[in-house]
Amino acid sequence: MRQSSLTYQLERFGLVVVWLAFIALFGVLRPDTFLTWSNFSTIFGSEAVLVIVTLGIIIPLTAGDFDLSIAQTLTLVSMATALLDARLDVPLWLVLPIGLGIGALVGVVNGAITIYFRVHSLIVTLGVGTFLHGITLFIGNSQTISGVSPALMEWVIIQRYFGIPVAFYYAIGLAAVIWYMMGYTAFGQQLLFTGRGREVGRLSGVSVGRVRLTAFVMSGVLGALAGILYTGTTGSANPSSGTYLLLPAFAAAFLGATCIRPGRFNPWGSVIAVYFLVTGINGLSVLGFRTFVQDLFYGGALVLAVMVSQLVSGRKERAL
Amino acid sequence: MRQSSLTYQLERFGLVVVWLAFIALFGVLRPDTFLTWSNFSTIFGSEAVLVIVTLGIIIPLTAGDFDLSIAQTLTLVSMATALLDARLDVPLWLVLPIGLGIGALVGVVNGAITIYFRVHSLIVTLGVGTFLHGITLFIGNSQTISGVSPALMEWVIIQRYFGIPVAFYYAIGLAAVIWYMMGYTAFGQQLLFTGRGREVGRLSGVSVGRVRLTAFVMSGVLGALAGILYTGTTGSANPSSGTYLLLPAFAAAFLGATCIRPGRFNPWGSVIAVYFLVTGINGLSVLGFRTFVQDLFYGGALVLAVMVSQLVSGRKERAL
Amino acid sequence: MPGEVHGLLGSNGSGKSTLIKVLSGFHAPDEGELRIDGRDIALPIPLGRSETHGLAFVHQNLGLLHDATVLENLIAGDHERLRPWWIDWRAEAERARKLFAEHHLDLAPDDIVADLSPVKRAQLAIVRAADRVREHREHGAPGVLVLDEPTPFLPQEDVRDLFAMMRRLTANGVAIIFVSHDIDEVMEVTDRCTVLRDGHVIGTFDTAVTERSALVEAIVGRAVSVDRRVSPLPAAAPAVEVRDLSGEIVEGISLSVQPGEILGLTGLIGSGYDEVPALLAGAQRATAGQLKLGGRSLDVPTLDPADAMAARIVFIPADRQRAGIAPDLSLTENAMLPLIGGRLALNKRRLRKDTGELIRRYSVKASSSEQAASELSGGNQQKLVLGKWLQLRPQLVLLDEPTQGIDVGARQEIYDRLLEVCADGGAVICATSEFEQLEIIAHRVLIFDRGRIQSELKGQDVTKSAIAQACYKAVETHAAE
Amino acid sequence: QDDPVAAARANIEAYSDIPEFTAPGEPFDARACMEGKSIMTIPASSAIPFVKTIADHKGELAEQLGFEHAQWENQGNPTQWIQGMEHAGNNDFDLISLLAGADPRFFEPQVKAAQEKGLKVVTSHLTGLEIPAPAGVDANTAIDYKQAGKLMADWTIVQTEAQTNALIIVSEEALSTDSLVDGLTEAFEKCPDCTYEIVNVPIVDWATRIQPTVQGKLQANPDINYVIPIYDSMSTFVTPAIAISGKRDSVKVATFNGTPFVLDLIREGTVEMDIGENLDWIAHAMLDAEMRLLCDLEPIVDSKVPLRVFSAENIDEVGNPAEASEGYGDAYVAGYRALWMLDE
Ligand SMILES: Nc1ncnc2c1ncn2[C@@H]1O[C@H](COP(=O)(O)OP(=O)(O)OP(=O)(O)O)[C@@H](O)[C@H]1O
Ligand SMILES: Nc1ncnc2c1ncn2[C@@H]1O[C@H](COP(=O)(O)OP(=O)(O)OP(=O)(O)O)[C@@H](O)[C@H]1O
Ligand SMILES: [Mg+2]
Ligand SMILES: [Mg+2]
Repeated sequence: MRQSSLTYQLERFGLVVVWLAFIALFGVLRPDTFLTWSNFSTIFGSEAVLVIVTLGIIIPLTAGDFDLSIAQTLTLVSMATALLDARLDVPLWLVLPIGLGIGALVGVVNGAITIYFRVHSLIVTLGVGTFLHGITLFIGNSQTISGVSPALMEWVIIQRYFGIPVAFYYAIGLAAVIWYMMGYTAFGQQLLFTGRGREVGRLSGVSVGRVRLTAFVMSGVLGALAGILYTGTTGSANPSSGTYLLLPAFAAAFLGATCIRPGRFNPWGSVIAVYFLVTGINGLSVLGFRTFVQDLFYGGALVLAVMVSQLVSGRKERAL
Repeated sequence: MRQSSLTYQLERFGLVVVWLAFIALFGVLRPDTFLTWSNFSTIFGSEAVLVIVTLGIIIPLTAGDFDLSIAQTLTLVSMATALLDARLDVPLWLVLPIGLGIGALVGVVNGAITIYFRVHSLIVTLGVGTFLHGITLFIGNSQTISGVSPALMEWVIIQRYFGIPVAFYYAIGLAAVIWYMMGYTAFGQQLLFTGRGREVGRLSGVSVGRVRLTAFVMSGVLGALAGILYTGTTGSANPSSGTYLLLPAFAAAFLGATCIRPGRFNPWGSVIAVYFLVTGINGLSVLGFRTFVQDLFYGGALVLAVMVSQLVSGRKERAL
Repeated sequence: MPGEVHGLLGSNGSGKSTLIKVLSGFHAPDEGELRIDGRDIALPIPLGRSETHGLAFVHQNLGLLHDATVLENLIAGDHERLRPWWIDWRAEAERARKLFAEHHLDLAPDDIVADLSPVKRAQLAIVRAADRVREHREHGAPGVLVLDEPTPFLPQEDVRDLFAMMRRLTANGVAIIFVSHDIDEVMEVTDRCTVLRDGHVIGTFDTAVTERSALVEAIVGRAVSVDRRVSPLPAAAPAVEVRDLSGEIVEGISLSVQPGEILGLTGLIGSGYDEVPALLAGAQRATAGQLKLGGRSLDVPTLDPADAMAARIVFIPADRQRAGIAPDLSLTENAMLPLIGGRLALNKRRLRKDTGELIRRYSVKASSSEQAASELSGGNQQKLVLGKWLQLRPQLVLLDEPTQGIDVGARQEIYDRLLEVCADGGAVICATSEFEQLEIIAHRVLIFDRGRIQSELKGQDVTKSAIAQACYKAVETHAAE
Repeated sequence: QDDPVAAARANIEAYSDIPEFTAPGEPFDARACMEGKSIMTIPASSAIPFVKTIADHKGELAEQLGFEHAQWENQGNPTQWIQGMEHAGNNDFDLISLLAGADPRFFEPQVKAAQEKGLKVVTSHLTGLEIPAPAGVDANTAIDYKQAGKLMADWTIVQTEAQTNALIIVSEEALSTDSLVDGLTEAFEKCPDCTYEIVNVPIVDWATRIQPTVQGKLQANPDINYVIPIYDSMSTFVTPAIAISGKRDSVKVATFNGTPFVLDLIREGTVEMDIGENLDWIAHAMLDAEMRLLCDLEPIVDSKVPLRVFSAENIDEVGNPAEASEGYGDAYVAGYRALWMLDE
């Protein structure tokens, strides 16, 4: 029985083990500052945006599509939110749906072009992303916009439970929703077949095009949500915010696919991957290592983690 | 006969036609400045590095692998070249092979991990790239290094033929070599079979692993070469130079795959795609548009070009 | 032995393809030795080196790259002749045209393989291997041609051509290994044959002095009857009526099936019989046609697979690897996809349990319902696909080559299932090129020619020879025109 | 008096020599009053040598003065700044110094949170003198960016005999840009025959957009004789654009920041002039202002960090390869020691 075998469990939770090992290591080196609840609440709270971006990209990835535009969706929505709220004084209850609507629209555009014209999603979302960047620069006049209303910040990072900003719980809640969606709904299965057995899915009545479109819309909406949270976290919007998140999000998505549900993009794996990588960076910062060490760690940990995971699973050939 | 049909020719040269249309448009608007030989020599001379990076990524792409580390290979080699040349006074004839050797080594590492551990190349090269960035920051002490010997610059951008810096001819020469390699050698065929039907490739006696490894080494060496040219172009090396070339290079590679040899990554297509996008940026700049318009153009042109190409080909389902 | 055609037989998963892949260097064997032309060859053979020993292959899945051109495929792996640093495409194209002309094939070097019909693809793969063997012989190697089930894609006439070609080659001293599930073919063309079961050699037989039934018994491990298994049905109102169906090849055909009936569709490859199930299932767009089923009337051109499923029509496609199963996904996921519809809360345990039952009921050899489908052998994958669809209790079952690459034992199980559907009052339409299969299970057979129904055989008239005659009569009529 | 060239030349000459030390405020006993206090410096990016060097030097000074100083290593990612802010808040620091570009507008809520915990948050080397402290920080120690802008303009006016035709490249999202642009435009207003064009390239787009933009502009306007990238790190992308356009003889580069590699480019002749600041001096000045704030002394706005114009004439004074803190004399070291009463 494969499911209960030790190797399989080791494979599933290998990354968690390595994560705990890192925490132990940093903890031994700096017990006073690293191993504090406040430090962990900082780590958990500040990377909620990255978690949501990662959750956003795994949905189209599961359906076999790349969404490189999500970072620019985030930036655009962040900018739009800040402008509407701080400059035009639009009430928040209106700003939020507008923001999410922008995200959904981007998803529709990505999906429509990719599916109708049958173009590789990589190039479509790359192009759309660059276009959105142009729009962001245009509407924000290339400036950083601050002065966002405190209510938004209140509901993103000021409000805390167990010392952790509420944004973290949003991210975890979303992960739970997506986990449920992927594992326990027919749509999740359709997503999977769209990515891994498109023809089989189609013949079984799955409307492949609609599923892919929906996946793009979901990633667009999640990108928009991340943008709103970004604005709430920083109290501002700047035209480059999302740029930093794209590669880390892909790294976390692929790393996350080596654990919990090995061989598949999965939300809990993504969450763990994000926090694994972030814990390392944070620990190195706390220990005062120079920044290049952060890069060495990040790159090295990423590669080593997947290598070890593959070794554990017996170097199995995987679709990803 | 498909090869000679009008649609097929239109599909092959569609991007060239659009490019010429753009030139005509800009030319009509600013005949005095845009339609000058000096402007074109500027356009041709300026993007040699991007062309070479694009040529570098299409080789592993043809074999079915992503090389995201090429940008960081470029940066590392650029930094190493500048340091060896400007700080350690190593003679150029020694610096160049060292630089290319670094590139080859990176390729071997990427290939070995991807193939032996059967990890998706995306995550391997992402990790390796980040690691290389750490090394670059370390060896360069996070500084920009200038003071590169004039001989290098002489042989990259100062020397001109027909008014175009010699770097352009290097890029074109490389495109020709890769075109020959892909189209007229057994290795080129093996590359194709490896990428499009790994199983089929193995059945027809292709040593898939070796081909993929070789492809990674080639992209590493091309990345290194781009790094050396980058140093020669700017007369300096900075720790973030390559980062920004990655997405444009992927855009050009995928856009290039819609022309000349539609449906396949191909060197002349890549060259045309790079210069098509650059011409637009240059034209907008000559016309005095603000920079965000460049982003709008870049993203818009990319998406429109592939859409049109697909329309011409009757929206054929393509592997890419 | 030089000049011998050696058959390799065995049930699904018995190790025929695996043996062949060892020969080609694709797999490394655990142990064993290989002798070609009296010389010991070190195993494993490095990839791409099997040619130097004079081997050439037609693999079970043909080993063609669909994205590439005919010419690119033709020269793929031709390491001996091609210069690695200069491929002269013009000369190669010329050579290819000559080769195709020699074998009377209608192939152009520039065609994309994906645009070819399955027959042409098989022809390409075979001609490629034959060419390679000839080359080896020119270099003094003995030449061994290995054909792993080359015939399922080929129409009867091309099978003849193939056999003729095989004889030409053996006359020149080429040894041939021929894998097939079709015992008649084996009886016809081989000199000796070896039967594998579970990776072991059961025995080697001299074909000329061996009874057909003995072979079957060796393959399956028990005696299997190939008798006709259906009895005539009393006339009844049709359960399914198709009117004026047109697709890419078929043109305005009408047919009907009564409850409990198995209707066979056949013809020569390219005659369009295999298009009908895909059109009726909405898997492929029809240009015209009406379908009447259980009192409802459906417009076929607007039908998509979901509508077909809603009307309790199921379709089992021929292309198992691409359209039948998703190899990466688990058995549960594969089997339960049609059942879950648009549900928002899946009961995983229940789905697993149902899959377990399905596996048992259809005797799929699997270790767990959470296994990846790719880990099953082809025959077991097919049983899983059948189970997946039949659990919907369909009114109409559409089959396209349901037993392609399936061994004799497993075939019988599949027939059993189809007969169960009939017993429940369902209707079955089965498109196949295997006449024997029709003889066993079809109540009625429609023979297609050039997109139209050319003749019909019923009841006791449904025999292998009658079907073959009907098929070739059509060809002769055209030839006479 | 109406001769723009003479006025400009006078201004340039005033900033061409080794600068003198001007005390920013009254002397105080730094060692005593900083006893037990701690400062966290969050640099804009530890990967930018300019900022990293200042932060390192601050650390060294703090060690001499005997109090705790930490820097939050980061790569310029706002999320990391936020983590640094929270880390400081959680670990009993007394003051957070946002150094040279860690823009507090990117994380106002965290600033507020830290202040509520009793920390002081200051921005150092972020804005020009005339810009108020952003995002509610406690203090803002500024640099005379406006003067730097004027100096760049004046340099070109002198070199071209008041016939400047300049392409100015800015990044509007940086807070210091406004002051620099003000300085530039003010200076050019005094020169009737000078023309200029300002092009905005956001920082994220430097590597991809500066080169083609400059090339396009040089084609569109062949009379351009100066390119002024207001931050000298832009010159990496400006100089190849000029070379490729074949205008290395007619188009010169004047810029600001004194980054060592650009000073090296002056020696090579690729860049004509760079206005520099002494990083070690900045470190002293910023720390001085921060200590004063913690010791409840009069806050400092003008750090009195001097600018110096570097050109081929005085480039030998910065070392080869250039060092960030060379070429400014060392009067300030003694000056600050006296100011902090370290020599008693
Ligand atoms: N990677 C694997 N690990 C373990 N068992 C495997 C693996 N792949 C296949 N098998 C098992 O080997 C058996 C035969 O598989 P294979 O696909 O070779 O069969 P086959 O001879 O082609 O049969 P068929 O005619 O049904 O296609 C199956 O029972 C399958 O479960
Ligand atoms: N990679 C593998 N690892 C382990 N077992 C395998 C592997 N590949 C195939 N097998 C097993 O080897 C057995 C022989 O398979 P093979 O494909 O040779 O059968 P076959 O006789 O060709 O059947 P068919 O008639 O269906 O083609 C199968 O049972 C299969 O499960
Ligand atoms: Mg087989
Ligand atoms: Mg098989």
